[in-house]
Amino acid sequence: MRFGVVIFPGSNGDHDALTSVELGLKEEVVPIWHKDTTIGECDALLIPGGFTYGDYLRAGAIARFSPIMAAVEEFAHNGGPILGMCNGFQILTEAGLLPGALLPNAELTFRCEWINVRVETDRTPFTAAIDPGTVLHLPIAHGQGRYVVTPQQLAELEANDQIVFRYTDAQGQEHDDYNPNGSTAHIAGVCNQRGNVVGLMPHPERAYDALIGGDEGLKILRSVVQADLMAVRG
Amino acid sequence: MIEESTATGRSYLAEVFVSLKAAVNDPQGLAIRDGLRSLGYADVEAVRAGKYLRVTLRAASSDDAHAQVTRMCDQLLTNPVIETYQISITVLADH
Amino acid sequence: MIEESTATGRSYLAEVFVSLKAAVNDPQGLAIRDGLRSLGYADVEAVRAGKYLRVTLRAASSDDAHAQVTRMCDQLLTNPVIETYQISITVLADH
Amino acid sequence: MTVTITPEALREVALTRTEYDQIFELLGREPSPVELGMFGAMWSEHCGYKNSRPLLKHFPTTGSRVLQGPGENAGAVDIGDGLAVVFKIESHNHPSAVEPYEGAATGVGGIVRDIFTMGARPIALLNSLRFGPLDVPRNQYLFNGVVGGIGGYGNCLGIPTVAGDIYFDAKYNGNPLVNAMCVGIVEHDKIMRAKASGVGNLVVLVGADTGRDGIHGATFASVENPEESHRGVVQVGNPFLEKLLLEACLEALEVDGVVAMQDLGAAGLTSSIVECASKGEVGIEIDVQRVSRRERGMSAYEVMLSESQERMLIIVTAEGLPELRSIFERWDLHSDVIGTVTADGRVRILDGDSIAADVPASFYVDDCPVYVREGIESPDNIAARQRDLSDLTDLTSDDVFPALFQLLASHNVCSREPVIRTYDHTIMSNTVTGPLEADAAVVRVKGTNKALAVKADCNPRYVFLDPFLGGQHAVAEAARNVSCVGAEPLALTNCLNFGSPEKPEGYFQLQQAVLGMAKAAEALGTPVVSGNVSLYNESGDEAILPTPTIGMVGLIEDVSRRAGLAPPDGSVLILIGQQSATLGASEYLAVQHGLVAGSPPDLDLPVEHNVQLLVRSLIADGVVSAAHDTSEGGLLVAMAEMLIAARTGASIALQPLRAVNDGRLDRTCFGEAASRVIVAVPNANVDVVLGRATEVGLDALRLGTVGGGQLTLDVAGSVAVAELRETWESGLKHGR
Ligand SMILES: Nc1ncnc2c1ncn2[C@@H]1O[C@H](COP(=O)(O)OP(=O)(O)O)[C@@H](O)[C@H]1O
Ligand SMILES: [Mg+2]
Repeated sequence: MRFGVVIFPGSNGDHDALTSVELGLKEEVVPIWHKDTTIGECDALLIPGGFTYGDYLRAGAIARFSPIMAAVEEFAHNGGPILGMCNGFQILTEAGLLPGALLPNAELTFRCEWINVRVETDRTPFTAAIDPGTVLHLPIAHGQGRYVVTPQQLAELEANDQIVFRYTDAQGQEHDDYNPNGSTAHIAGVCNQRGNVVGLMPHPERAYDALIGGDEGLKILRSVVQADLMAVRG
Repeated sequence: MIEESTATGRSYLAEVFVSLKAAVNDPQGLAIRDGLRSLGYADVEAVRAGKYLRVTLRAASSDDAHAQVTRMCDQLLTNPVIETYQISITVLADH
Repeated sequence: MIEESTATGRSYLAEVFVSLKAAVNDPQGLAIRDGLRSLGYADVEAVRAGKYLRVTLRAASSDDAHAQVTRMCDQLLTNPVIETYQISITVLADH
Repeated sequence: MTVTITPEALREVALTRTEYDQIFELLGREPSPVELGMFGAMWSEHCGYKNSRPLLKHFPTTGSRVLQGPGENAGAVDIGDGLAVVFKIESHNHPSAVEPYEGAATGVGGIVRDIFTMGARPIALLNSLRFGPLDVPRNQYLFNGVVGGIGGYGNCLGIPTVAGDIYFDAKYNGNPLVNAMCVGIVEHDKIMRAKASGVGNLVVLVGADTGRDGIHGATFASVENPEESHRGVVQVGNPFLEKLLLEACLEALEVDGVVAMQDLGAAGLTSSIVECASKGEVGIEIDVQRVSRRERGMSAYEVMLSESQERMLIIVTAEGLPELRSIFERWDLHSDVIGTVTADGRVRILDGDSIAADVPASFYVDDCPVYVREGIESPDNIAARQRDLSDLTDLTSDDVFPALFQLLASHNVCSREPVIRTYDHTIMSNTVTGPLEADAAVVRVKGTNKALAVKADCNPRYVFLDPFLGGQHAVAEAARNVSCVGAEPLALTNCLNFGSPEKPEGYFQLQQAVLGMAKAAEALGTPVVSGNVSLYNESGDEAILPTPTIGMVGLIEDVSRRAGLAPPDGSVLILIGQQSATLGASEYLAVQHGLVAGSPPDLDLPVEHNVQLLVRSLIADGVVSAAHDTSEGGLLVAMAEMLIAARTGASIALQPLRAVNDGRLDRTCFGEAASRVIVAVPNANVDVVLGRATEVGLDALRLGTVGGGQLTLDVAGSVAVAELRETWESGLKHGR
């Protein structure tokens, strides 16, 4: 399976996204420059973390207008799997491919640490091979991860099964103390209605090797490979 | 780099005031309010933090400037999901 | 949460417009300017990014409110090393 | 001679009348305003090292692994596999005293440029910070701003901030220290240097537009009381632009025609052009009109002295130019061809068709005056060091735990987690051992089995009370930290933060500390490959504590053979090395008795070397499972830190140690000593460890066994480690 990693000015998680697929998943992966207008032969897209355009104005606000985004939207509309991680998540919400918005953390400082998220649904290609309820140990590193939606949007997300990850403790229990940024309803990641576009604040692409603190991010990346194989089988 | 615009018309200053929607939590505003109170400003009731953008542009008229900046706000400068904005236009003496 | 202040007087809204001093580098403004230009707004000459604070407070008079908020700016709301500010006061209908 | 220069004009450029006369002599005429400004910058302490250059000669700077020593933008050391580690530490003290967030942020930006200017990919950041006590609001403000700026810039660049140190003392009131260190990796044959060559080659300026930022930054970094003396516009960093510059420059180094690269730091274009010309023994001619400006109406003087951030100078052949330009265009960065390399060795600055400056590069560099001064130790320091501590009342066993709690809460000892969590330390997926997990950070080198261990360190109280001995300690402790994770210390970088060298006691501290550092670096086989000097750190006429920050880099050949500081349950704690400790210069003395006095611990460098060798070999052979050296707070604090990290307890016998510490509990528990390390050993290996220590003539003492939730001492009873943890964690609070 072939992954594409979209690189914008100020992306800095592109290296981790590329190496997690290459060294962790051992699948094929290619960089895609934001000035390109096509994404070529890719089966899945990763929108990496970083500070595109310095996160100036709003995180992801300027990057969403890059030339490549038209092709990304088309890929999304054709049902292609897209995973936005951290800044990638922010770009996808700014682009309207995912609901809600990401604001500065409640405590107003950047936060980098290993946390736990609970997988809420297996309807997305990035969680298809993970049992709902599974707790994943992943790093976060962001200053603007407070996920915000209106109450009725939240109701819709719940109704449509669009909440993909929630912050929890190691046992999978939700408490406010384990919500690192003040996100609404402890939401760490969501998907679009169709389920093929997923965004999350944590960094699965930094968790692909026990040597660097954990490898549970691979479950998310591997999931899309298996989903793809199943799709191929029919 | 300083670029002289080729456009005709004159220079306007558009001031854009961006606020978070009332329904959206504003921890920064709360932190500032608490900071002020701890400095002894007991009469502070609330603080909301937003953005103040000064856009200098050339336009045919004040209305044209307003129309352009309105489009900029809807497209890029603000996020309708969480923000509202106001615009004020003033003419600049030409350099 | 809104606290009822014990102070007499009435409620005022102080709008504080914080800008970077003219000569100070404004990376955010530059990025926004370039973003607007790449969206086709060729007539944008410059963008400066600042803060917009809405402070609601009780005060004896509009002058009192202005004086208080001026002190707040010098003490906490702005960074005099790189920023300048303007204040505008309006009376709020009492709740 | 008849010279019309005014004292005001000289103060503006921080030159003395004598120095001005030297310039007049050299030129045989009065310097033009631009020339005078350039001399002022190049002859400042910051660029010219007027007071420190003769002292720096004492440092050992060569070694079998050293590929580049002092003299370039950063040092380079061989780590095998055709790779080199490139690193340097630099201060941004004065800017941070004026505007803490931007001062610290641009400090990070500057040191990162020094690394990729060498062609290396930056892979880790460190920082060493010093502040006055946090109960002073201004200090809390500086602390929050500096920490925010370091994170704000480094996080955006996507370089992990993995280690550092923070220390508080009233002597840093008004003079915080912000030292930033960057470590990068490069292939030997890709190391780039700042040596201009090839007459007719083009001088290209890339990156940010030039504004009126920080004019005279270099000169104001060389005068006292920065807050008053600071003129010019505060620099605001743009980490986003630096990220583009970093990627574009690393690509540009692949272009054939690129012969030299030099970042613009202190003194901006002036220093970069002069450095490139003088290193290459060529001339350079530029036209300031070709420099892209951020503001209208800037003079040649302002352009030459602007310290606008995120700019880089590249020397390239005419053939190489098109490819170079296309790379920068791809990254949306414009590149200005501002001049050419010439044969005449002169630095000629044109302003359109008029000549603003025309002086041989050597005048700025080789003719920079050097001051060898007379150092005299202040009588107060001698008195403080000689203070007899034996009259202090010892702790009773009931006092031991209360004292331990007090030390764990001390801002110089407590957890740095509230700060560390605001720094991205997992990006680049190389961080094997992050902050809080060990004495040094361990960062793997992708594509090899190796890892680097890095640490920045300095105990300024030791240096204050005995500069020569304290200088040795700074190097020894940094090396010990690196050895404690299992790495062989390879080389070091250093930042000399001192007060005014024009005061005899200030010069004494600088001189003695440098001699001490040199001695230890020699003995431990860790040459000095780069560094930076920041003098005149005084406010009022209070100088800071003398602070020669050491940045140590070590190598782990097999990353699977390393140690952290958390001991597994059931393991045995053994103290290797020095058993007798002293209260002199200790954190205990400061916290419990409010005393900064006594002599720092003795340091026998051969013994120190032995201890580190043994610990490393024990880790490499997989015999020990954890290691931790004992620094501020002594043995008991070190042990508490290990148990807190492992969320476990231990039962410990200290009576044997008490015997060798004149029966004193305070010395036994909280006295400080060099050349000792606590290791955690699986029961089966205890005899091996004791045996191998004896073989190399080192003491090794079995302290006790790890397990349970309590720390139990034969000399003081028990306490819950969870309580110790709570105190240790709640010491520092940081918020923006
Ligand atoms: N304390 C020191 N020890 C060793 N080398 C030093 C020291 N201070 C400065 N140097 C060396 O002097 C040169 C100039 O230093 P500096 O002015 O900081 O460089 P830059 O202009 O790149 O910041 C560098 O090669 C640096 O490594
Ligand atoms: Mg340099």
